[in-house]
Amino acid sequence: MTLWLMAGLLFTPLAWAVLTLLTDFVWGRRVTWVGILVQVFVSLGLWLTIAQNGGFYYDLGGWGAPLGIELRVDGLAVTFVLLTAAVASACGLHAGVYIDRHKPWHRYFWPLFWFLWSGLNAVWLGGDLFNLYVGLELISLSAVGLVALGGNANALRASVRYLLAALLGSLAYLLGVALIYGQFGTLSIAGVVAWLDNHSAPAGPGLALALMITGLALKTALFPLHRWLPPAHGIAKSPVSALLSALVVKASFYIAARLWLAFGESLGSLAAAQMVGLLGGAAVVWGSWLACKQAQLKQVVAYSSVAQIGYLFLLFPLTYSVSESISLQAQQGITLQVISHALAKAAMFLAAGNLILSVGSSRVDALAGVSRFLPFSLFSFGLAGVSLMSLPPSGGFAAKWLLLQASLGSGQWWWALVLLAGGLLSAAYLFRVYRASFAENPETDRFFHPSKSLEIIPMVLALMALGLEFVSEQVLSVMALPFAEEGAP
Amino acid sequence: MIRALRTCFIALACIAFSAVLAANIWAIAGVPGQGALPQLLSENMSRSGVEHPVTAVLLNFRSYDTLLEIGVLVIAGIAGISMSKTTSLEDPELRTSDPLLYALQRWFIPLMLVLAGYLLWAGADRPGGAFQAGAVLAATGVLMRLGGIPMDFLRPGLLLRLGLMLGFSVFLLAAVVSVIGGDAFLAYPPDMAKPLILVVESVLTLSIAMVLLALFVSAPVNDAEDPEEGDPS
Amino acid sequence: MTLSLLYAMAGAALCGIGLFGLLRLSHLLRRLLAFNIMGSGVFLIMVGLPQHQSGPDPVPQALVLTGIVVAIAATALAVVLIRRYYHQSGMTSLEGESGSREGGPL
Amino acid sequence: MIEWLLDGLLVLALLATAAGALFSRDLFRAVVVFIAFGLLMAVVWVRLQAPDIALAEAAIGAGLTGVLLLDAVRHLGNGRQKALRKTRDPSERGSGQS
Repeated sequence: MTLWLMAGLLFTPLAWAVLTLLTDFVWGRRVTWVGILVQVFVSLGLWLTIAQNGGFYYDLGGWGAPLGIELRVDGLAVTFVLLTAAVASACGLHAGVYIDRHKPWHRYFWPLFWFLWSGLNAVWLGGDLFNLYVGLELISLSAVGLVALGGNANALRASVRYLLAALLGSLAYLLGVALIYGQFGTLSIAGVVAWLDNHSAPAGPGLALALMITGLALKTALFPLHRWLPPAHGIAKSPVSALLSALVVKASFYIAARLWLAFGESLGSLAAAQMVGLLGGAAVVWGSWLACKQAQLKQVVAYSSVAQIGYLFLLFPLTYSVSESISLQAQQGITLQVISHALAKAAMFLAAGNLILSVGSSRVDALAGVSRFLPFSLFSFGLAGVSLMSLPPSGGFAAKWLLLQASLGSGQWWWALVLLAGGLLSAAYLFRVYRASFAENPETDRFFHPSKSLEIIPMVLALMALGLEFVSEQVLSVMALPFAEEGAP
Repeated sequence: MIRALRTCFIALACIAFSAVLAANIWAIAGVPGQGALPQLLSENMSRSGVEHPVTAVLLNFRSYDTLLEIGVLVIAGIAGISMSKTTSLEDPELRTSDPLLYALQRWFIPLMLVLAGYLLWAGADRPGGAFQAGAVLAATGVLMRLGGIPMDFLRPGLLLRLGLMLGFSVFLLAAVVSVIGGDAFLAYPPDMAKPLILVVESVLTLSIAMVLLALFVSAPVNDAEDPEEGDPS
Repeated sequence: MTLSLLYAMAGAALCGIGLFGLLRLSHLLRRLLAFNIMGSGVFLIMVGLPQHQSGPDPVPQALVLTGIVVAIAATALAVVLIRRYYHQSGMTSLEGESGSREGGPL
Repeated sequence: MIEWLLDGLLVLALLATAAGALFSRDLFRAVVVFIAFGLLMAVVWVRLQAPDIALAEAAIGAGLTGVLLLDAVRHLGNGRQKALRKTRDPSERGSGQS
């Protein structure tokens, strides 16, 4: 059974990419509905299987780790697979209605969408350093293709910039992989960890780790390497922005986090950990500040992503040379932050797209007066905002609460300040949007109600982000499951 | 002035980067090799279905990498043809009637086709293989194209999209066949490994050439564009 | 010092040159050249370093082949994007953008 | 000894062409130098006993990338010529600019 689920998980997105390339937009949409159904079913099945039996290593092609490629199928990986299934299907369903079907080039949306999905799955499950590189490139190139799809000069500028940043990040990562292979003679993460366990720290310093994490930080848009993100996420079509902000940046962060948790203890240093945390804190403050000053609605949401990404990098100081329980707390907090931000930000971008569609302008001040029309999307936007501001009850609150405990428990109280400041600043930029929409403007009479299906999807995502608080225990217990077959092969 | 200072600073940073990297390489090179991988590889060569180790790694041991890599290539192709919104990818500007080019074509195209075939065939036991053959094939196409030979199959119609996908889909099917037999994804049955790899390599050659060619000819563009979201135009 | 190590060192130098080009140059095609040069440097290290220790090693060679194909895919896509960008805006660099001073990719 | 000398020269040529490709004033020449760089890389791969990569580099790295870039340069023109082109032939870019 597991075998079939795994094959389905790997095969479906790639196969659907092929199928949708051969169809036009409308048929591609129908085919995609079937694919989404299959993919959600398979992801859920795999998640349940892992929740019952624990994780395992999956040898692709029947070749074991050093020679072949192994996939690491554990609780964390399948949780993200499931998250991807939820967010990507929401974006796919939204895009099917939102995107103009009459433009001939929009048929290429579907194959790129499916390739993006397959790349994400490859990254969540990847246990091989080079395979992760190929997965990252799969994600980057399809994401760039989606941003550029049918775009004008500004969209092209954003996508070229995005492409160059992504390529530089991948090269830095690949350079690190080359050094790791030279040093340890293996590409499997588990193999390197096993080597490090049996030997003393190697002669070469942690340059390889530093290079890989720098490259991945560039791809995740960590301050001060974030400048490519707002133009790309702001100018893409709303479903694409949602995919990019919710999932694509998380993929590179996920690899960085996995590498840090695997090698950080032996190859990292306290200064590096604090440094990364500091950049994360700066990202929270600076991203929120810039979000307050943006005139375009989607730019506000994009800069909010820069800020929220900052929180993720608090993982580095909070897991370095602290006690086991605090490290676990921090990991759980970050995982919840990834999930809640993915759901909330996808909801927010989709809702923002609906609002822009409704008022016919992408500016924040153009929202003046729309609250009179009681747009459902404004309500979804607000609910997603609750999670981003980390007010209870929401997944964002549960995440920040765990992080707060971890930072106080490890004696690094200064991260608690970052958490507080971030919460206040996010309230500031979100209330700015609400205030604009509640402003009285009797002249606003043009308001277009988008179709119901467009409005329901962000609402479902926002409710999921809020409801995460109540199921966080279950999610975290699956995440922490031990491996069924312990030890690296 | 500020610009010059910045340039100096970046140059110094890059030199420092190179130096640190070189020092690190030196340090790693001083430690005797850990890798048991080449040995492991040669022990398993007999089960791989091909004689040439690089081909074995690419198409059997680490075939998942190769599958995804072809995916990357196809993505680039898709994104490329999505940029050119004309019904035909023909660009009249490209046609030249250079006698030198014409002569080149007459002699080179058959030669290059033979070379591509040889490279593909050689891949099993000698250096060569699908990528090199595909690249040579694509170069042949570019040469033909520069000479203005009409290439109708490059219209962004169904045929082009089929061609883009052919290699990838055959590879994907070969990958999933083993699952039906209850084996892992991408595990070729040992006695089927050689023919499967051969089939995959040949269609990959065609597809790689097709993608690269499509990317080459899709560069000419027209002006159709989407308005930005919320743009009243 | 072996031959492989010499080339790995050359790879380190190429990485530095390519990085400088990527950060400092503004013309998009030149930056693309810089990316390719830096990529070649990385590939040289990838093959040269393990081969210094244990002789010819097919695994990194296969990885580099994969890497080269990924690099050409990225380059070709970038060329298409750049050409279309030039076609629509008449510009060959990211600079000159209103409201944004920095032309860097970061 | 003579072998080392040749390899040293090869490395120097590699670095020189890399720098030339990036900093040559004329974009067309830069691309031509880059193709030379690709061919030198192919020789390097032969020296590193990696004939597969050498073939791929010659075909893909030097050949296809080179043609792709040359074609792009022809269309984009050099940075210096851009302004001139713009004034001479405004119709070429069509409505994209407005």
